[in-house]
Amino acid sequence: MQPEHAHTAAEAVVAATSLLRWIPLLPLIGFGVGVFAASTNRRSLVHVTGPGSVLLAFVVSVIAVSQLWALPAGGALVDNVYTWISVGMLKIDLTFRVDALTSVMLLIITGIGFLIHLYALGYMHDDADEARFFSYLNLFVASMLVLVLADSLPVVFIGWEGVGVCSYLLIGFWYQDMANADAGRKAMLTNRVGDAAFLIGMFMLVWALHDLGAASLRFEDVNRMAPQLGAAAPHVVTAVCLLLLIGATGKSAQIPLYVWLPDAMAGPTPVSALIHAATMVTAGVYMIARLSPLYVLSPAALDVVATIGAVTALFAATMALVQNDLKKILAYSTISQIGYMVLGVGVGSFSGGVFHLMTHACFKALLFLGAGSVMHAMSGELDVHKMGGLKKQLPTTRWTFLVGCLAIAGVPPLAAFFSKDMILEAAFASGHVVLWLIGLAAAGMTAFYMFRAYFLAFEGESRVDHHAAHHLHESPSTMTIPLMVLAVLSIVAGWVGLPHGVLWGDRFGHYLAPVLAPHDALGHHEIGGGTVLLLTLVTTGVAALGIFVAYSFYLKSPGTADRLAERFRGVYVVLWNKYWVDEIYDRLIITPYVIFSKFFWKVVDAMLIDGVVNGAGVIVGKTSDVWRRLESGNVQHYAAAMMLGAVVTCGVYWWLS
Amino acid sequence: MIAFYFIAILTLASALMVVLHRNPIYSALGLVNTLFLIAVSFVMLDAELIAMLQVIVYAGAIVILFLFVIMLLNVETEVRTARVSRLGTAGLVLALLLALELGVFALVREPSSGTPELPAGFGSTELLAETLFSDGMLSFELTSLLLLVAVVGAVVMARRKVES
Amino acid sequence: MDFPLLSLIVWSPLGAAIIVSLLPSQPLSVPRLAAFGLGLIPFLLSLVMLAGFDTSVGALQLTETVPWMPSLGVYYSIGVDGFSLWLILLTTFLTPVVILAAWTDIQHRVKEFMFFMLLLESGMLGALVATDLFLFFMYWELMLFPMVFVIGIWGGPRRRYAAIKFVVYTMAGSALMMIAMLYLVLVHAKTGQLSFDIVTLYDTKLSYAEETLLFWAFAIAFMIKVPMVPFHTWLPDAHTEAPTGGSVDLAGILLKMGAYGFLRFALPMFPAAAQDAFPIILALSVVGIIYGAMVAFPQPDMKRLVAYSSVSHLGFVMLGIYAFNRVGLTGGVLQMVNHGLSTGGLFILIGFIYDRKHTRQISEYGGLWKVVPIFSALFLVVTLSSIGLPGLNGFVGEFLILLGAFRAHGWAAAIATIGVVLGAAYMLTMYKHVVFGPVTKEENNALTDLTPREIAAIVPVIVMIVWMGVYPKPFIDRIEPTVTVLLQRLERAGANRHLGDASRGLASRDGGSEAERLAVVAHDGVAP
Amino acid sequence: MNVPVENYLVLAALIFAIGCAGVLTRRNVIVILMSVELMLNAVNLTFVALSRQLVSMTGQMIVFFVMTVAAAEVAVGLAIFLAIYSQRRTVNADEISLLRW
Repeated sequence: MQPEHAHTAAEAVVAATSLLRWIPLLPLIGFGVGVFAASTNRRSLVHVTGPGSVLLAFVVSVIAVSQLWALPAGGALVDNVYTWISVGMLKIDLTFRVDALTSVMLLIITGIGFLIHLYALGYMHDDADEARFFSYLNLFVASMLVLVLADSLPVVFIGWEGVGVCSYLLIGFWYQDMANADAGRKAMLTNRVGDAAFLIGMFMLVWALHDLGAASLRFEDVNRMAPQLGAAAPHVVTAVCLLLLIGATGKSAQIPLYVWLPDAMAGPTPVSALIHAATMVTAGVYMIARLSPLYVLSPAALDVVATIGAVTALFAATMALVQNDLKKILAYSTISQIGYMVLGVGVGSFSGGVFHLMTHACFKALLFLGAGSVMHAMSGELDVHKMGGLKKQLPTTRWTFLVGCLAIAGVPPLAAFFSKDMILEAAFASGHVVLWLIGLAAAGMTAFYMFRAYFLAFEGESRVDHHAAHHLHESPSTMTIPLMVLAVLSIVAGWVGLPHGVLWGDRFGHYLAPVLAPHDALGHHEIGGGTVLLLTLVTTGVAALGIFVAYSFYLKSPGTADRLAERFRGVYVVLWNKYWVDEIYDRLIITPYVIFSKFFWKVVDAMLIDGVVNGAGVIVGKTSDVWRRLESGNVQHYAAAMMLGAVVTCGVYWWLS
Repeated sequence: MIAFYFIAILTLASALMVVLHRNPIYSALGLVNTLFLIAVSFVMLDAELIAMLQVIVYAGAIVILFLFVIMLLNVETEVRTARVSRLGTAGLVLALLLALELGVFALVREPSSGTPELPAGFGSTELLAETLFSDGMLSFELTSLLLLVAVVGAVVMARRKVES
Repeated sequence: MDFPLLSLIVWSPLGAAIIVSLLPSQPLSVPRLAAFGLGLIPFLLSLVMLAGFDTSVGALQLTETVPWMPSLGVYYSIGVDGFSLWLILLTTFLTPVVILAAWTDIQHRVKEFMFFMLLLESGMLGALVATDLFLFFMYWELMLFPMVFVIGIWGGPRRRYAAIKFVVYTMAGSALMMIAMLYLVLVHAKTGQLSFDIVTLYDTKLSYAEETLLFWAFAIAFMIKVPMVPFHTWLPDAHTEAPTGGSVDLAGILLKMGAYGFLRFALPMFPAAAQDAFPIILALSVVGIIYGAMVAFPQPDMKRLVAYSSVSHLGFVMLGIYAFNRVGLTGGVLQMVNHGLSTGGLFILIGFIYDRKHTRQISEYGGLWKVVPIFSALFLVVTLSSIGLPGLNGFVGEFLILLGAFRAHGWAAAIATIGVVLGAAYMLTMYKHVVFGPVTKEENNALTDLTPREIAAIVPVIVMIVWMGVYPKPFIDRIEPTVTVLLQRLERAGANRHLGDASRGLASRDGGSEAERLAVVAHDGVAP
Repeated sequence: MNVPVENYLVLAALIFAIGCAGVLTRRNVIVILMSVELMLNAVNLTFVALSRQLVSMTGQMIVFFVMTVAAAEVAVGLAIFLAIYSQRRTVNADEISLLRW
């Protein structure tokens, strides 16, 4: 297990090891056991292997990360497993690689993944299909690990599609409700649109590199060749970046492909926490960060990235304002928060984006699991208007949920305070003042809608209906322990990335620096400490304002919100209907598609082509109908015809000779 | 030469009798006559064995078979219908044309330079057998198979009658 | 080759067919067991062939030549190369699988069914190994008629229409091909040598007009078989009406004969005309991908849906071939095998469920996961393979095809990529309606899950699906040298030709060809 | 004995034509079959005549085969007529039209 050090000519130290393959392999084995358990009905087996395999993967990850830390900064662990595809010059190896960026993702996925698995033990305890659930979940973790461990784009794509399929299966996990199956299919298809763009981007990239004499999709090569490529074909870089961005908007639920995520809440809550909050949906951000040396070469593409991020952050936040379903609120919040991350990477603060990714994984998982705990207690009820006063019955859930809300709102010194700040600061510093303002507005809304949910659910008078109130109970410890761990993480996770000059400063950014494109690649003008302080105060103030407004609307004088909704009826209706985006997509894309499909089938295929084919047959048949009357059945007629033939033949022969 | 014309005219007359006579029995008798006369032609053409076979196989076996079936079916004299006579006209025209053509073929071409001298034993059993079992070996074997099939076929056809 | 291994592979199914036909037809297990057992022999033999296949050689291997009608220049000459190798294995692999899968599907005239399936196998194998045009044509027709009988005797309610449509379509193409074939041979005969040997015919001197006409005659015959839009409407009918075994063989192997024909005959024999035909063929491929996917979407019948998906997938294969570069061609050949496995698997599974319920209407099902979880899980894997999930076989082929095509014709590839999305749309929609949701039909609650026999039939297919997705390298390694040979031929023809617009030639269109050629040298150690 | 071969050929042609006429004009299938025999014999005569002219035994050999075939044909043909007669009570060609469309 000791990595053998191989000093390359470059400054980076790359150590070969065969340890890394076990990280995705362990959950994959868990998946295999899960399939076996599901098909032979051995449910107790997955209680061990489900969370156990992820725990082992976590342990191996920790070992790998500690080995990485033993290397000089900028080093990496590499595990070359085998050659996957090799045609001509193109060689795609299945190679795993751990560097600083991957190590962060690894720990998030296996660590938080394990906590969520643990939580699911309690949450899914009564479900008959537990074994199937855990096998899917393990497969998801394996795919996600492949995604972040991959050292080349095609291998990323394995994980990329793999997590998509697992997400599809898990959203539709309770398949007997057709709505869930529909939501799963919607997620998969929306993602596929992004994936198609991802593929085209990959093709464009590899051939562009091919022309430079290095056909490879390894990140190392891509990032090394990026400056050369940018010089040779800047428009190709922009096109590739934009195509990959479309891929990212699919996976990370950004405009215009975000529509699947709210529906994806149909899946079991641990799934929402793991896949649709902490890990999978951040894959797009990860990918952009991974290719940051490429992205910085195209300011135009980065501007698009930043704009999409900021607009999504605000857009989703507005929709979250009026939602009543707790999980839907969290879903829009997730879209909004990922919007922040995309904004972060878009304005060149790649480490900021990844930093927010990490903190978000902690507090959003916490919030989702808290919502799950509420749901568990409320017999599946998710409407915040039918809750209220739950703090008495669900003390642990309440406290941890409150921590999550404070963290996401950006209250100092909790996690998002630092990470969100870092992004907004970068947006401001890069000169995108409009985007900064948008982000600021979204931050205020975030604080508002999260506390709206908190106050409605946990504080105030109980509006729980009689039947459900009877069953109210705190969740079992397998569920509360993960909540508490995550709550602690939500508090402390931000401390690794303090603003520049405060205590130990931005250790996180420093750690990632060798992997990501340099911060000043875009020509940021440095902003002074005073400005930073001012920005921080503004952000915090806006967050506090949001919390206060929520407090006064929903706790102090309930009914204010309804009056406001009445007053601004138009706005409310638009928000309540989520800007009719689903309906617009339906009218614009799906309905025409179905109509054209049926047209091609019933008209072109059945009438036009088959009409020609069958028409040819009919013509032959009709003609034969005429000719067959020659067949009198009288043998002498045939003989006469033969004779005539003989006479004519002889005559012709005689004529000719 | 005179003998040939004599035989030829007789042959044609009996052939016409086959075709023209309404009573099938007379037709059959005409057929026997024709076949005999053709056998005579064979002899005149130095094909003794073939002539012999002609008499035995045709006159002896085939025509007897015809007569047998005619008797068995008790076929009455043929009644002509309008349809048949229309076809008959066409048939006669065709037959005449064919005869004309074939005759013209035979006559128009360069006249043959007399009859060649024949080697000793031409047309003999020995020579025919030699040809038959060298060049025609495969055909000969296949013919035997054909006869077998014909026998089986005939029996099957006849048996079906009994069943029905 | 001293030992006629290839002949043995081709003829052993015929022997098996004759043995099966001589056995008693009752009890039904006799022909079934005999056909299955004897059907394994060609598979084992073809494994031996695989072991003896020389990976480094792109030319024909294991060749055998025996005079057949030497006065006409017709020889019994056969051989195998990278194009046919995996298709041969696919054929011998699928036949026992199909026999096992059709165990209870066929209840009357079992012996005759098995006879035709084995005869069909022999015909398909013969067409794959034939290197003599005459021999190929004979096998080409030989594989048609067992299939017609399979559809016409054991098919669904509209089997006669489907069978006749299939025959007429195919024969229309065959007629064109035969005329072209004879013309080609007669042109070649001017050199004083009457030959049907394709390698000899490769070097026939043709005028450009002749070449173009002959190419299209061959191409149309193959396009019907592929099938490419608009020659595809026989396929949905044939697939839908055929019994399971027929559908699997049809989708798995017969369809590949079209694309294989392009690779073996149309492209190398008429390289210049074939390359100049690219706008039309490319357009039809892309149209086929999108059109097939769209028409598949609203289909109410599962088999019909899968049939249209074949139109779409085979469009990908043709797109890969017409990329005319190493990556695309390799992907195209690989995708043929992939499609055979995944679509074959789909038909097998649909056949299983049809066995139980006797309907293929999607609306008659729903919520099957609750009732038949093993079936549903296996169905899921095959569905995912069909939509090209990375890690399963479909992806590797699609990826290489699109990658290669993107180089040669960027827009075509970009549009074709939409087919990937649409493919997911119709497959997942079907899967959703069949497997998810509540059990809407009361009688579906009585469905039984797969029997061990059925699992034994489908699991080998799934194993191959996973294997080819996870470790496709051994497959690619054996295809690539032959692709190299074809590419060299095409490039030579493109460079030698002085007719037409030079900029449309392959060499200049594919900017990477020079580098590719160098790569060939480095890779194979042969001079271009 | 030096009759030119053309004479025989013309004779054969005439017999052949008569046979043809019989086949086409008669209703009774048995007579039709007899007419066919006439045509066969006409051909046989041609063969034998040319065999002598060309001094080749092949012609006679073929006549031998023709006779065999004729015998087989008559045997099977008459058996068929018997069968048909037992079913339809007729041996008239225009009343037997099983092949009619």
